[in-house]
Amino acid sequence: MSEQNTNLLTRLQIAARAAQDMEDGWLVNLGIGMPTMIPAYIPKDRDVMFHSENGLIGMGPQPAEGEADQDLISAGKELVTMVSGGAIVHHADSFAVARGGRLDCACLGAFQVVANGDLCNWRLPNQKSGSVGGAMDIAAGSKRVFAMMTHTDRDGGAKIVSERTFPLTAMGVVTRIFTDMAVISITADGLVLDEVAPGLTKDEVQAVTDAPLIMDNVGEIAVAA
Amino acid sequence: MSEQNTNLLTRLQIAARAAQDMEDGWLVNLGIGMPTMIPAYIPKDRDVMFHSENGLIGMGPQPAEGEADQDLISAGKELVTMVSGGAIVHHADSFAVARGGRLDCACLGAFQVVANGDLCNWRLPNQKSGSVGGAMDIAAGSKRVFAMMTHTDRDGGAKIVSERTFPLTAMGVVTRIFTDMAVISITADGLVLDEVAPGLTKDEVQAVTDAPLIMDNVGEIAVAA
Amino acid sequence: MKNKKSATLEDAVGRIQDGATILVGGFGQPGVPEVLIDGVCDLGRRNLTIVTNNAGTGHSGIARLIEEGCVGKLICSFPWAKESFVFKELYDAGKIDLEIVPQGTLSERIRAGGAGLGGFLTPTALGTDLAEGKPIIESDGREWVLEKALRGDFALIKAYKTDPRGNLIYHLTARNFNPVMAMAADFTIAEVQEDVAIDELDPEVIVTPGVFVDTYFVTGWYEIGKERKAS
Amino acid sequence: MKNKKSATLEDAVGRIQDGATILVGGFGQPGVPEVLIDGVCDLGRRNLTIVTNNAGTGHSGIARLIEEGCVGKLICSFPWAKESFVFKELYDAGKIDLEIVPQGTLSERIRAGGAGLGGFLTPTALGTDLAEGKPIIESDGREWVLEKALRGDFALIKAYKTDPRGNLIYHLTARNFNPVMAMAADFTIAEVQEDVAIDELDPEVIVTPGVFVDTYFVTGWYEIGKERKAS
Repeated sequence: MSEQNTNLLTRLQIAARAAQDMEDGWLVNLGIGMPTMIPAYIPKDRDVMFHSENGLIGMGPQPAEGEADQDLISAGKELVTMVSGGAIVHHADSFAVARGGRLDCACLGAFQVVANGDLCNWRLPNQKSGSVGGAMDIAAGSKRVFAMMTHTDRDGGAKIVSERTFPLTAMGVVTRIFTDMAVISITADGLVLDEVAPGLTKDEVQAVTDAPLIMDNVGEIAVAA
Repeated sequence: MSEQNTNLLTRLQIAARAAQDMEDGWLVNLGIGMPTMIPAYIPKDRDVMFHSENGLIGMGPQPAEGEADQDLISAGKELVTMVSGGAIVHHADSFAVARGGRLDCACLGAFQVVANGDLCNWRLPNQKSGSVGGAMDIAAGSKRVFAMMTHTDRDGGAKIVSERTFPLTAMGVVTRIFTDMAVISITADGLVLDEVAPGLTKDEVQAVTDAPLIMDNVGEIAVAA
Repeated sequence: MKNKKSATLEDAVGRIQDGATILVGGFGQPGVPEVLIDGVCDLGRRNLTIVTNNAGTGHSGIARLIEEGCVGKLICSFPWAKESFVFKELYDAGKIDLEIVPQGTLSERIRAGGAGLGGFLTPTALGTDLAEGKPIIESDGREWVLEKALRGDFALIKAYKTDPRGNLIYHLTARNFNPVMAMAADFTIAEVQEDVAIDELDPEVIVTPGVFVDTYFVTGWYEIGKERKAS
Repeated sequence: MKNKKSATLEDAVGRIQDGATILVGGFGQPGVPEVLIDGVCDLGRRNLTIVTNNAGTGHSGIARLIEEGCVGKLICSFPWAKESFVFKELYDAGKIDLEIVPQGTLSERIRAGGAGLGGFLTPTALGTDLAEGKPIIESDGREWVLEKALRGDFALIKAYKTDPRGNLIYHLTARNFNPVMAMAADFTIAEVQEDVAIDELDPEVIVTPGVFVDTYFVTGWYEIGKERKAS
């Protein structure tokens, strides 16, 4: 189904929706891929700082032509800039920020999210090894973890499941899921379907979600024109 | 005996003798009391840096009149100065220096030293509590621990013993003992009497030491005129 | 951009409640946030647990807080200094509890709390009274004491300069416990001598990133360890 | 005062022997001590254990060391980047061992080694493959993974400036692992862009005190990640 559905959000639209959840004053860590598209969509009246685990607090956008410094990169190894009031720390202190409760949110890509909040994003089941990087530390330490992904895999299979089948990154950490079909919160009561993409129905989302969704109060994802 | 013996070294003389053992390039931590008298006696051609556990690497002497800074103190809470090429670190990093193997020597006062190198210097047996400060960390972490003390207690009792009777500060850490009677090394073979104070005999030292001394090659402590 | 400055001392410390655990910076007198402590005294809170290296000097700072009966328990490394006579009097009267922690272990327990760790293995205190009751773990052929992380509901720290985001630098040995305590509390309150504009602090020399600081109060320079009246 | 400067690259790295464990700074390309690594390549040592975040980029730095067959084991967090094709080729051929450690755990294990600790309790990796075989400790009602400290026989680090005592400051995100690695080796070798006279570095802004640095070699500025021939 996901291959044909024209109502699916684009990656940029998913990032734009996630950006609306970034609250004023937050410190946020962004995983590679879709999460790195978030900063451009954060409402202008909100002051959100970005933490890059390689010791950069206050990461800014890519440098203008000719203004790059070879020693200033993101965790994704792209050349970046620094915002006013940023700071440089060493790696152990940077992960102290991440594990120590000062990261308000981590926005991370995911292969699979379990209804209990388990996050799987570091290794595929058929891989013998993976590049874990800082994923496990950041996922385990952040106050909130937002998972960002397509709702289904390439074969249309559910990536939001009741029983974990992928290698675990961190237990019970995901608080919200942003996909190309929906926004889903993980609560003590279970998965709550908060919003669906325009043109999709609740039942269409449930059909490709391998865990029951609470659908008492479902809105529509606001998509910019 | 210790009350009458006029051949006993003064506290300054003990410090002066210990100072001769401070090697060029060493980083040294000084406990309160007698150890703080060491720096004045270090041979001028040796570069010895002092570590103060409150985050000061490169502690210098007391400030000249009118040049004190209220924020620059030693671990003993005296106003001090800083030498060229010093650095300020926070407390956790300062103790990382101490425990992490970068302290070449700690010179500490002692109540009792056991033949196996056990150091007792933080609490008297009849006290319910003591002010441990950084003693346990520094004693446990330093490459060498030099104990500095009078050879006997006020009643003439031995402070160097075979069996520990005082509360322990750190196990098996003392490498050398400097007293008002002798210099004694703690080796795998046992206590080695290296030097005795001028006017004292090996046997006089052994008589007030409650552990056997190896006395094969005993010199005399050089005392400055 | 949010400015973390508290306009008044009460704004800075007012949310501290009875029974809170508070990390308080300082070693000897340098780095003790005396103004913030006076602010806590003025609140009249009770049964506080105070984590700090010393048991107070004379009648100011921590000594004042103890003297005014605000402190139920003190966790420190060096309680019995002669200048800590106020603490001794209340301790001898059974009015205050005491936990003695070796100084390096104390700073490391706080750092572990700040770094989101549960504890650590240390050689310090092995075989001593101060390891009694603590787990002994064997690793790499040696025995280690397992010490637990220590966090505060609040940290009261003292710094030299801040910018509006709470990025801090310190002054000489007044740095001491302050940077690790700033990391290890749910709400960190800094008193600073001076606040400067954004971009005035070089990001390379910031010791405490503002992400660890919830609010700050500007005191100006003052002579440390002077007795002050209740404000 | 002793000057810790090495006049030649060989003086700086020459004491490294076959089988040594070496901590190597850098995250991505910033902070990688490429010149020191080239010096180790030139020594032709074998069976080195390299502790570093990445598995090398292209053919320079760690990648060159791996390609020339010097490395028996790599301990890192991010082995499978596309730019680490040299490592992948040797790994697939069974010529190099790999230990994957979460990045925060890796930096903390090194810091613990530098701080003289035996290990620490972390929430990271609990319940995952990467905690397999590691002790799980319960403390304060939670489970934690006990991770061991990690030290090197040597550390190769990169800094921006040094003074004759080896006091170091760094540049932007080239800081990364370098300060913790400097603490955690028996012998720490720094490559620095520039050396300055004593007293030119403010003691308040020094990131790595010279007590952690055994020798340094001055390289000047260079473009990072360029392939260089064996010298």
